[in-house]
Amino acid sequence: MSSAKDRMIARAAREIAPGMVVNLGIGLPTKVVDHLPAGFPVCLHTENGLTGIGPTLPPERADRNLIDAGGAYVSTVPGSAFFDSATSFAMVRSGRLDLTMLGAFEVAANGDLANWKIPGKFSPGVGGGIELAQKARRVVVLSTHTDRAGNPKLKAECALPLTAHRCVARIFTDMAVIDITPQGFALREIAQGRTLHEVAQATGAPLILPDAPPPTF
Amino acid sequence: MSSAKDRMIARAAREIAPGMVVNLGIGLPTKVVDHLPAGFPVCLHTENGLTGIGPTLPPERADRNLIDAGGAYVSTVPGSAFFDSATSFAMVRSGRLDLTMLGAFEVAANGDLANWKIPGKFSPGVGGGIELAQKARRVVVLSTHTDRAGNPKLKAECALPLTAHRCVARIFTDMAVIDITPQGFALREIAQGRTLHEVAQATGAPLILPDAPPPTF
Amino acid sequence: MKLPDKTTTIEAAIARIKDGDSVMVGGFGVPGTPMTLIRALVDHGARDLTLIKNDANEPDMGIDHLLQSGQVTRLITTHLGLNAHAIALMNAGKLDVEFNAQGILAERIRAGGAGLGAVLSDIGIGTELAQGKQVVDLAGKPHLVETALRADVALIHAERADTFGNLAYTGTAQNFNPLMAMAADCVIAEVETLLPLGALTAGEVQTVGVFVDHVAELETLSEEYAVVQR
Amino acid sequence: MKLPDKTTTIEAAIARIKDGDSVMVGGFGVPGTPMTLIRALVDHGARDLTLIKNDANEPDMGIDHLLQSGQVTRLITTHLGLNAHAIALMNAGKLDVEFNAQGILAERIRAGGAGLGAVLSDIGIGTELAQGKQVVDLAGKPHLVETALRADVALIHAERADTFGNLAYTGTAQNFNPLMAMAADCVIAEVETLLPLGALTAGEVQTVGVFVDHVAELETLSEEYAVVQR
Repeated sequence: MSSAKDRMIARAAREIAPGMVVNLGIGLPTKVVDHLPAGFPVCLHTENGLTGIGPTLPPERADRNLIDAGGAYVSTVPGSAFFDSATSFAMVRSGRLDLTMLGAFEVAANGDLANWKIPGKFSPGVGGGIELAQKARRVVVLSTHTDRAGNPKLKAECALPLTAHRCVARIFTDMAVIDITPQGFALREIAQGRTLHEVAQATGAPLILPDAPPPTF
Repeated sequence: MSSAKDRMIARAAREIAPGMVVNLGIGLPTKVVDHLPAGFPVCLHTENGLTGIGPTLPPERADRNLIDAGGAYVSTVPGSAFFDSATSFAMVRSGRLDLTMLGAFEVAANGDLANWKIPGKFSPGVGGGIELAQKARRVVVLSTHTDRAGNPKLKAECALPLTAHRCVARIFTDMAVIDITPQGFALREIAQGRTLHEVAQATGAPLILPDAPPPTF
Repeated sequence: MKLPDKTTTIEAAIARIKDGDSVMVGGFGVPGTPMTLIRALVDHGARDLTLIKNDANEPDMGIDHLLQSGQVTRLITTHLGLNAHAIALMNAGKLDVEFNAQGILAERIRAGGAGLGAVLSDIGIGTELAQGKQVVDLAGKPHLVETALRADVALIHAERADTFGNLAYTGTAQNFNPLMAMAADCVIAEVETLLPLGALTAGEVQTVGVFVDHVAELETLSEEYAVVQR
Repeated sequence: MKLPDKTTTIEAAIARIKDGDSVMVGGFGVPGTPMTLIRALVDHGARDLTLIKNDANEPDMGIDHLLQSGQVTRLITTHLGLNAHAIALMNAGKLDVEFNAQGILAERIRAGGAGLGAVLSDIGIGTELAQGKQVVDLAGKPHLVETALRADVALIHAERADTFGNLAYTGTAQNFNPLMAMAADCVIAEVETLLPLGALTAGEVQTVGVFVDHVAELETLSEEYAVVQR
């Protein structure tokens, strides 16, 4: 059986609807692309200046001038376009991005996102994160449910500096699919082998549970 | 002998120094280009999206997609570039235009320019005129010295709505070359066959005359 | 993965326009003016339109057809000098005209397309064009707030396109087209040549297909696109 | 008429930089980073520089050489994540770092290049990045004043150029280059291939030569331009 993390990524891939323009953040989100069916109609955007991202290439086949925002050597597809950084974020801020998938340090029950700074420990700068989080039409998070120490990443409020307010719509973790609702976190699906009690215990804020047993992934 | 107007235009052409980027306004200024020596190093800009303007073409040789801002069918030169209207005025506003030559209804002794509107009679809109007048590094005017009724176009103050304040550096007319100085209009050169008295009479504000006989053109 | 197909017909695209819509129209003179989309909008008949266009073309050309048919209530523009008919409508109080400095109109549209609220500029300070505008001090110098412009629909003309809506222009036909193609909720491009995906290289693209909603290939180029005989 | 010639050498161009200058540097990662101009600036030795660059490259690459040589006092950037050395300098108080949201840095530079005073944006409202910024209300909604950025010098990398300084880029090597090439008093471009006038067609030009002051052809491409082996 595949790992819960792999199944989380495969499940997140089903979030992408035909015709969408999508930006996949550095880290786990970029792996989502491997789970899209061949020929699926979608446009992948990377903020350093490419729409129509093709497969990642090994160094010996890479083009030195063709990377994604995470520095991976990528390729083009028929219909790809190159552009500058102002044009790239014009797309983002003007609402042409249907979906972005981001990583997270913390997500609050109201949809606040913190994913760029841990004061005193990690402050490399926000890059394009604020604009993606604030302006993509739909923002979903891909993340382990807890940090390495086992502390919840889903919290009543974010303690870390925010990336953007009330931006997250849905969270895919290795334990569950959880929506941000006006009432707070609401469990929609659960990972195979997990119990509702386990997920609620690992969540740092009240978790609304479904009446019927939820679908698994 | 050529007309005073022709000689005014030929004289204005000598205002263009090697290496300059120049925008020639609609009307008289566009004729300046015919007086530049072959191979003269200059870049002509037209605000509708072309640098490196080549000769004007007759309809039978024209490219339907290649006009200047006045609607004349122009051509390219080796090294020409096409661009959009935002880029075009970015050049103007950021100071990349060394010189613009504009027409005028009125020029004031402090350099104020009015060239776009005669309330109740003529108000087609300002087009690119404000930005050219306000932001080119040097603004010169090409104009008949008086209007059709014989009234001075050089005045103590402009009566018409302004295009830009204190923008004009020099005026080429069919009677004289006149600079705007902190003290007001100052005659620098005079048209062949004209007297200083005639020019002063046709000027609607005090005209500072040179001590020695001025050069003619 | 494959980039989505956005091809349609001129008529199907124009059918989306509603009474009261704001419509950006590319072009500076003839080059870049979407003559066929404009004609289709006349046939479509949507009324009470606000047009945003650099100029009003010339009599019996381009958007003059929409002015003559009475479909336009308001025109945001820079210069009407070549269209005496437009000036007459304005002077008669039948057309509400807002004049902008040309480069400022370009920046306002681009700001709309870039998801900005406004740009601050010192252009036109102390002239009629500054009247009624909010002023902000930057380092002690007054600047005008030039608010972002967006429209319900943008009508674009491009020379070449692919089926995803990537566009390429030619000559001085870019002008306002690449800017307006960023700044409307529904961007419709008429194109002289429609190419399969990949035929327009990634480096040739001047308007990225992400901004474009519908692409329609022109069957013929009417006389309105030709060199004007004056 | 003939377009002026702006060709020079890397060393002659870099010699114009003075102590205390602000210097924009193109590039996002390796693509578009003017590695040779940066090396020449290290050799030149100008100090107390303010650099404006998207990222700090990686250790021992690109602008990291200028950080290591102690020539940089201030860095205006978006992300240092791939350069632990830059982060260490910042944490030790030896490098003053100003972080911008990436697209806002792009717009601030573009605004400088477009002769605007600022752009108004709602990006980062309610976050650390809004601190200290002037706020302007637009139709009742708060916007941050993001002031235009210009520099004394811009260092640009392009794939192709002509002798007038018209530039064309490739792949994801555009990034900040076309924006910075508008926004400095002295714009210096290193180019992989220098072409005679006319070899770059008017439609291929991505940065118009009007913005560019000096063009220098690279004799060789050092290893720093190559695919990074990780």
